[in-house]
Amino acid sequence: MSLVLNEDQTMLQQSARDFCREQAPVAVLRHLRDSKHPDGYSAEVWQSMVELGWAGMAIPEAYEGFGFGYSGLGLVLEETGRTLVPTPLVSTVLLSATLINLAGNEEQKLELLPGIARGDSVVALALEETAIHNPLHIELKAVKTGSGYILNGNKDFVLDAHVADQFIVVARTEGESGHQHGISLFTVDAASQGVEVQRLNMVDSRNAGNISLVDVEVPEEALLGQENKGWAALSRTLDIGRIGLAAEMLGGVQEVFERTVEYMKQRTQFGVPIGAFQALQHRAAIMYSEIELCKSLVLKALYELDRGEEAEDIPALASMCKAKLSEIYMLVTNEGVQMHGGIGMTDEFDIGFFLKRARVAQQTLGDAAFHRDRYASLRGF
Amino acid sequence: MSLVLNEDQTMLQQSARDFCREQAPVAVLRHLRDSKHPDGYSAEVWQSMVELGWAGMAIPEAYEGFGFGYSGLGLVLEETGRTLVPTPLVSTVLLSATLINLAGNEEQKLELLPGIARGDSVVALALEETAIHNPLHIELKAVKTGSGYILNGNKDFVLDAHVADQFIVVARTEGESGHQHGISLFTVDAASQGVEVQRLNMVDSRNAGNISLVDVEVPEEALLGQENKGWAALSRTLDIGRIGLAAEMLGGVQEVFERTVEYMKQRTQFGVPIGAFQALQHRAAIMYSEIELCKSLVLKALYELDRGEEAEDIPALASMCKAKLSEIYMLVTNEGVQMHGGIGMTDEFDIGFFLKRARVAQQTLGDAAFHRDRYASLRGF
Amino acid sequence: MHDLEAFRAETRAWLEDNCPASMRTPMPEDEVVWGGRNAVFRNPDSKLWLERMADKGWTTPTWPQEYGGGGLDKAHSLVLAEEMQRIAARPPLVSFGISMLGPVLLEMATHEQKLEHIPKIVRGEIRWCQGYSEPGAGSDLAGLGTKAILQGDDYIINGSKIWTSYADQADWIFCLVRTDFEAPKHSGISFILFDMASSGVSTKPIKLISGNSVFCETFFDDVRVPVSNLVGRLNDGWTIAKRLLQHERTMISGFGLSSGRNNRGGLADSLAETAMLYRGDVVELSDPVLRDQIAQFRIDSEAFTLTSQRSAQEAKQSKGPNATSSVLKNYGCELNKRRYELALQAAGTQALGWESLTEDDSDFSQQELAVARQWLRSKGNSIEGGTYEVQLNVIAKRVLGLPDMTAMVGNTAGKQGATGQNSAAEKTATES
Amino acid sequence: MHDLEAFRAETRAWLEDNCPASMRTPMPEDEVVWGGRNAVFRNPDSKLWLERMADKGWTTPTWPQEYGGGGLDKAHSLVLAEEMQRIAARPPLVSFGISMLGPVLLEMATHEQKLEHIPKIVRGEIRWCQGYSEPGAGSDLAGLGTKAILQGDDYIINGSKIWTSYADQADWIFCLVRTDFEAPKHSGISFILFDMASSGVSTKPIKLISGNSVFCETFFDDVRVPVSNLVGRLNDGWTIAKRLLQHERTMISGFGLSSGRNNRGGLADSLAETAMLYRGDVVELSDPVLRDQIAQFRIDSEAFTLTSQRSAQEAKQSKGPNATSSVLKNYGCELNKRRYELALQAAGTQALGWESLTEDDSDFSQQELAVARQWLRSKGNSIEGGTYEVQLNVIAKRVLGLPDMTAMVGNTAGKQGATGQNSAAEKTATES
Repeated sequence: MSLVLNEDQTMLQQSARDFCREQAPVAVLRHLRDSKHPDGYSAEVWQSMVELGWAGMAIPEAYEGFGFGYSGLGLVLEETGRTLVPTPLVSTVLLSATLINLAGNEEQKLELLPGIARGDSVVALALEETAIHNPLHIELKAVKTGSGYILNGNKDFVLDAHVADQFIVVARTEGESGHQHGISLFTVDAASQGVEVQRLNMVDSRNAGNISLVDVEVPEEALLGQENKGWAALSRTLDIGRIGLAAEMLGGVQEVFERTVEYMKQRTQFGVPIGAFQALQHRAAIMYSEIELCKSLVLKALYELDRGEEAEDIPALASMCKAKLSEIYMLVTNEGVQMHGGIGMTDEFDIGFFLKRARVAQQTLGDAAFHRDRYASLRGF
Repeated sequence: MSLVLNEDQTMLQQSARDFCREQAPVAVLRHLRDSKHPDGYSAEVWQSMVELGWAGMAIPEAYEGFGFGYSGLGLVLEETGRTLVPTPLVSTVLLSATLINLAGNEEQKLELLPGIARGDSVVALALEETAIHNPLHIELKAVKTGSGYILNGNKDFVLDAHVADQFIVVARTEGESGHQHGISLFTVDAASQGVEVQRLNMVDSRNAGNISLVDVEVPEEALLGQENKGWAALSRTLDIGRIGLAAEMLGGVQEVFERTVEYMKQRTQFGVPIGAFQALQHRAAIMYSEIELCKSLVLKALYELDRGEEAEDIPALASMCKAKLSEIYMLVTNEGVQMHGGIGMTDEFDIGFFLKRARVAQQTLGDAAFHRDRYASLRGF
Repeated sequence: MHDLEAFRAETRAWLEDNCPASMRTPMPEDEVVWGGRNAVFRNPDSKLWLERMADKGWTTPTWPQEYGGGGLDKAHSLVLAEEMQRIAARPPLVSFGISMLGPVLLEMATHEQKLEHIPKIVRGEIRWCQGYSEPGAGSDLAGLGTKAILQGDDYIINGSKIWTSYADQADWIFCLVRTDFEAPKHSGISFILFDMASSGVSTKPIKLISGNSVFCETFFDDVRVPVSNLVGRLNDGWTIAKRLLQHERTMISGFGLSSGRNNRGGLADSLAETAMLYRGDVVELSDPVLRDQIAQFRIDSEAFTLTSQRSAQEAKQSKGPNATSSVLKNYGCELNKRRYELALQAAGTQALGWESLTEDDSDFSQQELAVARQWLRSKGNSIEGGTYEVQLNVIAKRVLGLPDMTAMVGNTAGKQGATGQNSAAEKTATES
Repeated sequence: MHDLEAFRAETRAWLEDNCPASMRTPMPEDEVVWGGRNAVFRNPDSKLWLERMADKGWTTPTWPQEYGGGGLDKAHSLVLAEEMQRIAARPPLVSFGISMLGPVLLEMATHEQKLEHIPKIVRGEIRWCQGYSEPGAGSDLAGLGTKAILQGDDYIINGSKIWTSYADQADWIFCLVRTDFEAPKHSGISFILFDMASSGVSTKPIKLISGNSVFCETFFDDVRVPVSNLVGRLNDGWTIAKRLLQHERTMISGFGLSSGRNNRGGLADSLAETAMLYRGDVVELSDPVLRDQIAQFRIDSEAFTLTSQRSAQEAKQSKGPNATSSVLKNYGCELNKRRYELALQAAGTQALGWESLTEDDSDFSQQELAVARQWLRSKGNSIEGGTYEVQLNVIAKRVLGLPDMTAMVGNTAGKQGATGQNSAAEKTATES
């Protein structure tokens, strides 16, 4: 098992870091927010990322992807986490492409994946139905008709909802909310009759929306995978999403920490840099140690994802990553604001963007408590 | 509502402090431990306390007590917590006398309470049946016969078991473990046929023991209060016990903290007193703040106990006290050892006694988690 | 005792007659009355209520009648507070004049100064702001550089302040300025009052992460202020500043005070209820870990409230705020921060909205949005009014008597003209 | 690669033949083999196993064959470790000679010194102890006062040491002594080896709160030691001392390493199972808050194990322990402390026994008693081998490059003869 980056990975990391610093700094998010940009992300920045191959990162070559694997996608996500640039990377590449690849049949993959790899389409996963992550709580109903299905229900907090061309809707075809059996996956064109999207203005200025589906008709071919048996692919996709999100969070954690340490060296109070105060030094050292643990978890999880069939223990690793990163992103952003003092409270300064992103990322796909609970069950207690 | 001591209370506190410092310092506990004293407490020290009126502190004057109330008893417990002197104060005065007073009929009170006030008898409450506090988990059976009851079952971790003359045994006369109804209280002579006591050597060197009762016959008059309806008095007694124990813990917390701050001023490293290091200063300041909160809780709870019928919210106050003090006694003893460094790890030094006492006190009558859970239920969530 | 009971009866009757019905309802944030020349009364009853209370001096019940206050002693003012609480009466006036400047003027100003300023504070006619922090100085308050140079009977003031709360809405400012440039830094500061309408004063709001702009940068460009506006002795302003900071801390620690109660506006009214609501729970909060954390928070809140009460009782014997104000300030702020972190967990993504994009707030209710904003706002609690770190230093040094590192390893005091009080090791790490 | 596979097959076969069956079972604490002149082999198979492994040099697989070591490279030694793990073979020998002194001698001693000492370490013939800390010095190691004064070809040593682990059972000591009394404190220290049987050496065990006495006070009264026993250059002992401390930290950080696994003796094998056992739970731990805390502990433990592996992989490129050793030392110790606090919660009053008073241990089992003792013992983890606070200082200064307060506000170095390395502000607060 390797927990250090190989040469290719180091190069990818460096180029992603350079790109984000130069083309996609925090100022991009700030501008999108302040201009109340209708798309909520920059098509130009996204196009450049697509040209770098990021949209096809984890898509197999057979579907026009580049087969860099999740380790590659993770590195890219980590760098985007350092500058908070909003893109369809999480919704479309990390979640939807993964789910299509895992659950779809050959035709569906050929139809959907190349478009994602080329950056032509934004696909959003419509999962949550409550404000608290609960992937088994699925009440949106899909009823079989002669020619397909009719979908009725609501979805909350769907990433990139208002800019998506397609949705993958998690629906219930049988059984009760809370059960794995009876969950089915459908691709739904965003332009379908009966689909309504309400954009949400979230605290982190990233795209999300609520969707309502009223008597939405989809053909039989819209079923992704087998009826009632969508849970396995969905569950694996969510774990991959959690690991990818943890990679993004790791980028944010490191960025905030590095900025804070730098500030501690520059900022003078009472004639000395504040970084000379032992109480702050100890708090910084404690954060540093925690971040080292975070890095190891994310590296290990990404490594395991790319081992495919042989992968060990993905669900537990995903929960460990998301639990630990949620906890430490909260710690580091809180300390980051406090140690920056008054200036950290101003909107002009970037640190607030990370504070806000940390909490939304924490809630996305399950917070620390959710994942510790899941981890305990997975470990048999 | 008064949260400051009145003149009488201040005087009592001072005299109790003087007595404990001079007659009952930590050295008394150390000697009892090292000499493997058969009683586990010093009869001489106890006799002096009895002469000071401590045994009758909260016993009504009608039963030869002194009616100082629980505020008085709490002050005394706080001081004994500062020197860790082992006495039957908790088992006999705080718990058993209270329960007899609450549950007993006139004859029982007249028979039992004066002996306690005079320091003639040690009475132990036999409650727990598992290693985790669970007062509703009562399986010890009491079956009615023509002339009384027959008791069968085991009790764990009974304070002062092996030196007790009498036990108050919490038994089940009806219903299942977990239910309030069906709990009955019996006084059982320690010398009764079928009673066996196994002394326990606990980490804090205080008295506790396991008891087994095999076909123990008691007369009808042994029933304390009504059959099946022992819970109300027991429950209130446990709350009083928790508050009293919290007062004892508050004494220990303050003693450890004061000794640690003193050590920080004396102990020199690298040419400066360690108390000059900011990281330690902040940790000390945080402890100080927490201790201020602990004091307020204990003062308030004791004050309310003495308001009798009008008392507000005793169960919640008891749980707040026990939860908070358990948490802070753990914090302060851990920091106390760490800040004392190597010397704190030696048996020769007193700090280890407090560390050990803190954990036993935490487990006694419910730890922090138990009481936060109970508090949440009491507050309706 | 008899007197108190009579007073209670009178007060109850008077309140019954004079407190408008709408003043007995929970107060929305935008109906808080701050007073001043441009006072806004979103609810006309607020104006009536202020006037009636000010007439009796009950906006400041314990201040001397001579200057327009209520002239009540502690016991009587407590009765008034209890009677107001009984009918849930709103405070008629909220201001830095009442909570910060007034007590200090009463203690340290001349009779003429009191006569000029106190009545206007009592009646809410003048709104005050505080000119303390400066860009680059942060927690090192005494390092201030705003200059006041004597020219005839006036001082000419030049410099700038930062984190001036509501400077853009204030009428007057109480301000720390440097009047001696040679003395050690604490010994060259004076405390002065002046009109924000003076020529040369300008303000610029600072936008915060919460989206609000309660703070300003404030600039002084040759502002002319009469010498008579100086409070206390020349170059002795630091003494007044410290006294005033104690009052500020006492006020900020109040953030944590209501934690145990349910009288705050917004969704965070009860964390437990919120958490249950968003999970559809009826009897018990279904997330046992969050339930434990909320229980711990509420226990600490209740203990904090009791400690505030105890501190007040202990302070009765002495005068003014005591050493525990640092403890209470810090604990109150940390509690408030914990409260809002828990609120975010309680309501999940619904507590993470920034603005509603729908007409009926069907995406995010106003209460939900307020939680996110207040969560962000709460992060400033442990920075303003003396950082968390400064308070811990104060507790360690003044309350616990722990030694000062700087005194041990050499002292920069000489270099900076500092007294022992602001030696480097004693001080903070972050700026106000 | 081929070679490795062949080596694996050979090794597997050899182990199969030579590792006694009882050496493949979990090792009770009293069967650990420490070696030395008075070595105790509670299980006779232990002796056999030690001899067989020592013959191959496999008690120290990577040490040079020249001095009795196994002469294996990293890859081969990993194969050996894996094969031993496969059959759960016990370590044949545990000693400070292997974990601390040996690596330093190999790096810094003369050929003659290596020839004299290394083979006896490899074979477990000599048991070593460490003479570092002194009464009153604590974390300020370099403040040591034990004197070595040259007299002909010998040093005459006088002074005392404290916290000397197993000094009463050791044959030789590696010891820091002061050899220059004028130089700055770090520059006058030498590193010397001598026989504990020398005239003038005495020891006195220190009883700990856990009831154990692994540490001693050690006294030197005119102890005569040949000059040739000096390791490295005269007065350059501090360099060796620091190197050795790094090895010690790496070893102590191992405390936390097994946290995620179930291979520790005693009731704390699995916290979760323990907690379920004492509650009678079958499917899920019924205390959800304790369950959450155990989950958090185990996640941190797994992350810690991965970090140790990552650190080892990163260290491959460089040589010897790297900067993360401070991180790992601290985190490992804190994890171990957390583990035992959780164990106490898991088992309630049954984990709070001191001794059994019954013949059949019906009051407290030996495992339960071990938990209480190990809980107490764990409190020392963050004190010994460089306190928690010292490690945090090291991380802040060396890894994060944060500035040194002492350099900012004046320096005591002159007074104490300290170099920049041990300036007051950098250092700790508690003693070792």
